[in-house]
Amino acid sequence: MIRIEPRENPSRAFAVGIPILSAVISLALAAIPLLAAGANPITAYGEMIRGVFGSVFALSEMLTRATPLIFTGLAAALAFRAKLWNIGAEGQLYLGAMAVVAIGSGYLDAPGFVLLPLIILLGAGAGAAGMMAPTYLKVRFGADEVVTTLLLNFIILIFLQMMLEGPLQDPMGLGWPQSAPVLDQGMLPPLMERMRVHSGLIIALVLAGIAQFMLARSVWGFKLRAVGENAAAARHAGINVNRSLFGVAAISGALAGLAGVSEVAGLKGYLTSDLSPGFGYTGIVVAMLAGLSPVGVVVAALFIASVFVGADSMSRAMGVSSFLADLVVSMSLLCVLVGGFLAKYRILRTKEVAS
Amino acid sequence: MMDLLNILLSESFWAASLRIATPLIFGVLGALICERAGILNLGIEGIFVVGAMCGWMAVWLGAGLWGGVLAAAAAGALFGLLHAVLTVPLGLSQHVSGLGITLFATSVSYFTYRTALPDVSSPPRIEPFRALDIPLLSDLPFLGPVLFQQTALTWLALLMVALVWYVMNRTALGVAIQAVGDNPDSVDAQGLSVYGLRIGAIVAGSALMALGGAFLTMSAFDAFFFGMVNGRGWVCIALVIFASWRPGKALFGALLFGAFDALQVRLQTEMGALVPGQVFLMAPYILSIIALVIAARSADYPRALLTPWFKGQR
Amino acid sequence: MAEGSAFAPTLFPMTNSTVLRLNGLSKRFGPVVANDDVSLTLAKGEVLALLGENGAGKTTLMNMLFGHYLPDAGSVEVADENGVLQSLPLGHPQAALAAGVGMVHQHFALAENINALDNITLGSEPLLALRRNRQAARSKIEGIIERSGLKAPLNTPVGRLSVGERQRVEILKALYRDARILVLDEPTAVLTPQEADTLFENIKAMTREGLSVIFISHKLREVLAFSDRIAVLRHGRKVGEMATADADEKAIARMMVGADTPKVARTEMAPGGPVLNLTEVSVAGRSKRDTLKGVDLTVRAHEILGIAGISGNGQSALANVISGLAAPSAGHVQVDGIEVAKPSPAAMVKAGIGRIPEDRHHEGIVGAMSVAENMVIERLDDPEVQSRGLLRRDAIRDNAERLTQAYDVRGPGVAASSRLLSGGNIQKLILARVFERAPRLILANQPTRGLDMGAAAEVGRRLLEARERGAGVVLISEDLDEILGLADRIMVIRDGNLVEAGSHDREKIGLMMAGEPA
Amino acid sequence: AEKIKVAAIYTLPVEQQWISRIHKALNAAAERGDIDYVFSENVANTDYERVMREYAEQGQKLIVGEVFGLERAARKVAKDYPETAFLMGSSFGPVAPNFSVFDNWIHEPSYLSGMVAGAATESNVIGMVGGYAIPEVNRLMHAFMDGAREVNPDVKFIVNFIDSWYDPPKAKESAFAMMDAGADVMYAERFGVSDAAVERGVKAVGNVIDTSGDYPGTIMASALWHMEATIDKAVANVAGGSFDAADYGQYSFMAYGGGSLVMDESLVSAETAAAVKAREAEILDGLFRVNVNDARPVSDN
Ligand SMILES: Nc1ncnc2c1ncn2[C@@H]1O[C@H](COP(=O)(O)OP(=O)(O)OP(=O)(O)O)[C@@H](O)[C@H]1O
Ligand SMILES: Nc1ncnc2c1ncn2[C@@H]1O[C@H](COP(=O)(O)OP(=O)(O)OP(=O)(O)O)[C@@H](O)[C@H]1O
Ligand SMILES: [Mg+2]
Ligand SMILES: [Mg+2]
Repeated sequence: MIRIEPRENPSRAFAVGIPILSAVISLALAAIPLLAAGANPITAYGEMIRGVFGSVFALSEMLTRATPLIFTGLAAALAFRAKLWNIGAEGQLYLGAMAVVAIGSGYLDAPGFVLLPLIILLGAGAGAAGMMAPTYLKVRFGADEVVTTLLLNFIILIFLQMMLEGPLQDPMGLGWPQSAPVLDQGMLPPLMERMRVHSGLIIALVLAGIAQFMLARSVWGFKLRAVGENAAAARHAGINVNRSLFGVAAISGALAGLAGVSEVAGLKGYLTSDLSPGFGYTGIVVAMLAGLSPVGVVVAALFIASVFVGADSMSRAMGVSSFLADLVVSMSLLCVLVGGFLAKYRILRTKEVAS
Repeated sequence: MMDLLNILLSESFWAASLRIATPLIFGVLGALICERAGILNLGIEGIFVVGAMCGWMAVWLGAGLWGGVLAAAAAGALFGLLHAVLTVPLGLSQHVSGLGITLFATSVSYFTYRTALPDVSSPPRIEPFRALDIPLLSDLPFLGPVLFQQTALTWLALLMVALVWYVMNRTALGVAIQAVGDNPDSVDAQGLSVYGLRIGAIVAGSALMALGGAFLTMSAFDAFFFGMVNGRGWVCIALVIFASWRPGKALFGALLFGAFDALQVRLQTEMGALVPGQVFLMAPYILSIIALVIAARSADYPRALLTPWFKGQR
Repeated sequence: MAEGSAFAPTLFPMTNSTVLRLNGLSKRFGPVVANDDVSLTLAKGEVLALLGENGAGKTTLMNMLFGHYLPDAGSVEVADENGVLQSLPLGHPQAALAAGVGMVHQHFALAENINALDNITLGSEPLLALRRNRQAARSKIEGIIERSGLKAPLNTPVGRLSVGERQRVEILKALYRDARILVLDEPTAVLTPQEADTLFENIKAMTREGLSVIFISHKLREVLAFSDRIAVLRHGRKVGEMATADADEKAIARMMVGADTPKVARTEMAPGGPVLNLTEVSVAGRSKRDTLKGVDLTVRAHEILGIAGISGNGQSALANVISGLAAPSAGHVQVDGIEVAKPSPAAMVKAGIGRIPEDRHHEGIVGAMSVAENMVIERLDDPEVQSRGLLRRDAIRDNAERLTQAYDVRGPGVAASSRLLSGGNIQKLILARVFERAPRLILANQPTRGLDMGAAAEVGRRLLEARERGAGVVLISEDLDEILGLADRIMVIRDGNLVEAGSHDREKIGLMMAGEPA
Repeated sequence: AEKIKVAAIYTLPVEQQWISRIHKALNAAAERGDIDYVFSENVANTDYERVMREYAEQGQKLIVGEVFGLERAARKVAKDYPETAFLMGSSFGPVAPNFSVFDNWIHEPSYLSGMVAGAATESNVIGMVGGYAIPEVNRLMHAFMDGAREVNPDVKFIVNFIDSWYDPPKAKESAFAMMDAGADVMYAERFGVSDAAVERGVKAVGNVIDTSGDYPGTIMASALWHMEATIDKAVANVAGGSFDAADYGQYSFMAYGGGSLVMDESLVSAETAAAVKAREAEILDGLFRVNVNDARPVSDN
C-alpha cells in the first residue's frame, strides 16, 4: 500500500533542489525523442543551453517570449486566487490587441505621451470587459466560467478574423487579414538596440511586484484571498463577494489584455489572427507552476520560455523536427509538476501490518 | 435560395448533423465519465489528437480498421492513465495536468508522425470506414440516409451512449462512480477504492475521447493532418456541462452542436454575400453559452469535482 | 486506575462473549500523538460509550478499528460467526466490513447525488456485474427498517434528506452489511433530543439480538441513559473505564479533563430596552429550513432569548435574517430601534450585531488564512486594521496575540492557518472576534455543537458575561438542556413560525417542538 | 561546385499545399546535390523572426520562407544580415540588397481550370471551399471564376471559407452542403473537398498540387504551382554571387514553367479540351492576360 504524507518541515535545500532536479530529469527524458530522431542528446543539451544563454540575442529572445507569459500568468494567478477559473486569457489577449490597433493604427494621431498611455488603458479595458461578461454570467446565472471563458476564446478569435477582414483591415495590406501598423509613437520602446525585447517586459515585472504586494498587504488582497479560500465565510464576515469577484475579473482580464498590448505595441506592430501561439493557455500553466504567487509567475514564465526557446533552437541545430520544442516543454512541465509535489509530500510504502 | 425550412427538412442536413456530432459524442461521453468521477480532464484536446494519429497510423501500418480503433483507444487510455496518476494519487492540479497532457499528447503525436514520415508532401491515405449501407434499412425514406448510411464508428458512438447510460444508471459500478464524484468518503467508507474507481474512470473516459479523434482520421477523413482536431475537444468540455453529466443529454447536446454546424455551412453558402461568414462560425459557440446560461441553474455539479482526495487524510 | 499504563486492566475480564479486542493501538500524526497504546474490549450485546475531550483521540481509535487509518502499532481482533477471535487485517475498510464491523462516521460519508438505497448497497455488490438485484436489496433494507425502526426514504437523493434521515441512512448502511459490531461516532450531534432518544431506543433493541455497540458522545445525558459501560480517553491514552451503573456526571467529567468542570450559573437579571425587533418578518426560502412565515421577535438588553426547535424548521432562515445573509421578503428588522434598510452581513456588523455561525468551519473561518487575519475579517474598514487600503500587519498581529491570550485560543500561533486549530479552538477564535467588539446583540447559532464539556461551559460563560454587560442574545440551539440552562426567555420555532414558550417546562417545550398543542 | 546552404522557414507543416510546393522544389535541389537543405515548420509568427536570425547566424546562404504575417520585421532582419540571401513569399516588393520575394502566381492555370469547370457543370452551380480569404487564395478563385464564366455565362458560384488550413472533415462537410445546394463541380482548394466529390460522384478541380492520382475519375483538371523555376533561379544566383533584391513572382507564371494545367482528358470533352488548349497557347504567347483580383470572393445568389 502506498501512503502520501505532507512533509513536516521541507528544508530549503529540498525546496530549491527538487525543482532543479525535476528540470534535470525532464531533460534526461528529452533524450528519448532525440534518440528516436537519431540525434546525439549530449550535443543537443549543449545546443539547448546555447539557444537560451549563448548570446545576448538568445537571452533577449527568451525574455521576449517570457513577457506575454508573465502577463497571462498573472491574469490566471490572480483570478485563480479568487477561485475564478479564467481560462479565457487567450481571448482577452486578442481583445486587448484589437483595442490597440483600433485606436493606435492611425485612428488617433496623437503624440506618444498621449497615445501610448491611451493604448495601454484601452487594451487593458478591453481585456477586462472580456472577463467581466463571463463573471456576470457566473454571478447572475451560475454559468460555469471555465466553459464560458473557454468558448469565448473561440468566439473572440472568429470575431477577430471578421474584424481583420473588415473594419480593422489594413487598407494598404493588399487584402491580407491584418491590421494597419501601430503608429511609431504608439509603440512601446525597445530595451536594446537591434533586439526584440521591449519595455513590455518592464511593465510585466512591475505589475508582478505590485500584484505580490497588494495580495499580501492590502485590504483588497485580503478580501480576494478570503473569497477564494472560503466564499461562504467571507460573505458571512461582511465581505461583498460579488464585488471582489468583479474586481479580480477586471484585473485578470486587464492583465491578459495587456499581454495583447505588449505583443502588438511592443513586438509586432500590427495585428494578425496568429498573434499568440496559445499564450493564454500557457499562462494557466505558468500560474499553477508558480503556486499562484505573482513573483513565482515571473520565475515560471522565464522557465517555460527558456525551455521552449532552448529546445526550439536546439531542434534546428540538430536537424530534428521542430515539434520537439513543444514536446520538451510539455515533458518538463509534467516533471516540474510532479517535482513540486514531491517537495511538499512524501510517498511512503507501508508494509501491511501483520497482526 | 433554399430556405431554412427546406434545410431543416432535408435528410442530408440531418445526416451531416449526426456525422459532425459523432466525434463530439465520443468526447462528451469520455469527459462525462471523468467528471462524474470527480476529475476534470482538460487533456481531451490532446487525447483527440493522439486518437486521430494512432488510429490512422495503426491502419496505415496494416492493423486493419478495428485494429486502428483499438490502437486509438489504447493510446487514449495511456494518456488518461498519466492524467489519472497525476491527479488522483498525487492530487495535482487538474487544470494544469490536463493542459499539460494536451500539450504533451499533441506534441508526441506530431513529433512521432513527423519523425516516422519526414518526407511526405501529401499525407498518406488509408481506406477508411465506409457507410454501412444496411440493405433494407438504408432505403427507408428519411431515416435511411440519416441513420443507416453512417459508418460503423457513428453506430459505435450511439451504442456507447446507451452503454454509458446503462453502466451509469443500472450497474453497481456506475453508482460507485457517481458516488466517488460526489463524496469520495462515501465510497471509501464502504470499502471501495477511491483511487481505483477514479483512475479507472479516467482511463476509460480517455479511451472514449481518443475514439472521437480516431473518427476524424478513419471515418470523416482518411489521413492525419496537423491541427485537424481544431478545438473539437474543448467543445466537449462545454457540452458536458450543458448535458448536466447525463449521457442522453450529452447525445442531444452533441447533435445540437452538430446541427448548428451543419446549418451554419448551409446558411453560409446561401447567405455568404449578406453576412460575414464568421457570424455563422461563431453561432454554435454563442448558442452553447446561451444554452449553458439556461441550463446552469439546474446543473448539479459532481460536488467533488476538482477536489483531490487522499486516503487517511482529512 | 492505572492511568495511561500500557497494561491498563480492563474492568471486564475477557469472557467467551468478547466480540472485539483492541490491543495496544498507537497512532501519530506528525508531532501529534493521537492514540498511545490503547486497548479495549467489547462484549456481545454490550453498549460501550467512548468519552473524551475534543481531540482526545476517539475518532482516530475508531478509524483504526475500521481500517481508515493504519496504526503505527497494535492489533485488532474481531470474533467470527462462531465467537472465536480472529485478527483483522489492518488498514482495509473492506476487511472490517467483511468481519462484521460497521462504522457511522462523525461526518457523514454519504454521496448526496444518489439515493439512500444506493448509498446503502454501495460496495456490497460486485462492481463489474451487469445487473443489480435492487429488489432483493430493497426487501433486505425494509426488513432492517422494520426491526430497527430506523425509517428513511430510500428513493430520494440523499442531498434532499434531513440530517436525522441521513444519520439513519448511515446506520442502515452498517446494518445492511450485517454488522455485528456497530461504531457510532457522535451520532446525535446533529439530532434533536427526541430523535436521539428514538435512535438509542432502536439501537438498544438491536443489542438484544446480539448487536454490540461502541458510541462516542459529548452528551452525558445519553451516555448515562443508554450505555452499559464507559471508557475514557485523554490525550490519546485510555485513562479509565467504569460500568455506567457506577458512574455519575461528576466522576466522568473529572476523569475526562482531570479536574472538575465549572458549572455555569445563571443569575436572574432585569431586562432593559429592546435591541432587536423583528416585525412580521417573512422569508421565502426554497426549503422548509429556509422559510419564515411572518415572525415577531423582540430581544432586550440583559436578556438571552432561547430559540428551541427541531432542526430544519426555519432556524437557518431566522439566523440568516439576523446575520444579514437573507433579505426578508416582508416585514421589518430594527436594531436598537433603527430600521435596517438594506440588510447585509456588513450592515448587521455595523449595526452592532455579533454573529456566531452554525457551521464554524464553513462560515466562521477562512481556514487557509491565519488566525490573526480571521480575527479581523469582520472589520477591514477599521482604521486600526488598515490605513489607506493597506493592512496594518503589526496591529493585526498584536490584536491577535492579545485576543488569543484573553480567550485562551490554543494552537500553533497567530500566524498559522486557522484550519490547524481544533474545532473547540476555532469556536474560541470566533467568540473572541465577536465579543471583542462589545456587540449590542449576539446571534449564537448552535454555539456548542460538537464541543466538549469544558469548551461548551466556556461558551456559556461568555454569553452570560455579555448579557451582564448589557447585550441581548439570540441563542438558537437544538440542545434543549443548553437553552434551559442559559435562556431568560424561550421561544419555539416550528414550520417557520415562532411561538413564545411561556415557561421553562421541558415537557411542554418538547411537545411544542413536536408540533402538538401545548 | 560547392553546395549552397539553404534553410526554409514555414509557418505551417510541410503538408500544407502551398508550402509543400516550396519544400518539394528545395528537396529536389538537395537531391541533385545543389544545396544543403534544412527547414523549420509550423513556426509561429511570434517566433519567426528569431528563427530567421538563428539561420542567418548559422551561416545559411539562402533563407526561403513566407513573411505574410511579418513583412516589416522580416525586412529588418534581412537588413541586419546583408551576407544572407532571403527569398520570401510576400505580398510586397523586394528590398535591396538581399530581400527577394515570390508568390504563387498561378492565376493563369487557375483560369484554364475554371474553363474546364464551367463547361462541365450541368446544374450551373460550382462550389468553392477555401481556408482563409487571403489574397493568395482569392486571386486564384477569381481567375477560376473568370475562366468558368468565359465558357458558361450562366454559372453561379457558392463560396465558403472554413477559417482553418487544416480541417479536412470540416471542408468535406462544407462541400457536402454545397452539393446539397446544387453544386455539381467543386473547386478543391482544401483537402477534404475532393473526398466529398468522390462520395457524391461529382467532379472536382484541383489547385496548387496534383491529386488526380488520389481521386481518379474525379479531378478533371488542376492548376499546378511549380516552385522549381523560382528556387533554381535563386540558388543559381546565390551560387553565382549575383543574388539581389528581385521579384521572383514571374517564375510562377506559365511562361516560366512555374504554373501549369493538368487535365484528365478522359473527363473533359474534346471540345472543351481544345478550347482550353487554345487559351493556354495564347497565355504562353502573351496574347491573353488573366485578371488579378485579390478581393474576397462571395457567393452569387
Ligand atoms: N489536517 C491536519 N493536518 C495537521 N494537523 C491537523 C490537521 N487537522 C487537525 N490537526 C491538528 O489537530 C489538532 C486538533 O484538531 P481537531 O480538529 O482534530 O480537533 P478536535 O479534537 O476534533 O476538536 P473539535 O471536536 O473541537 O473539533 C489541531 O490543533 C491541529 O494541530
Ligand atoms: N488525519 C489526521 N491528520 C492529522 N492529525 C489528525 C488526523 N486525524 C486526527 N488527528 C489528530 O489526532 C488527534 C485526535 O483526533 P480525533 O479526531 O481522534 O479526536 P476525537 O477524540 O475524535 O475528538 P472529537 O471529540 O473532537 O471528535 C487530534 O489532535 C487530531 O488533530
Ligand atoms: Mg471525533
Ligand atoms: Mg472534532
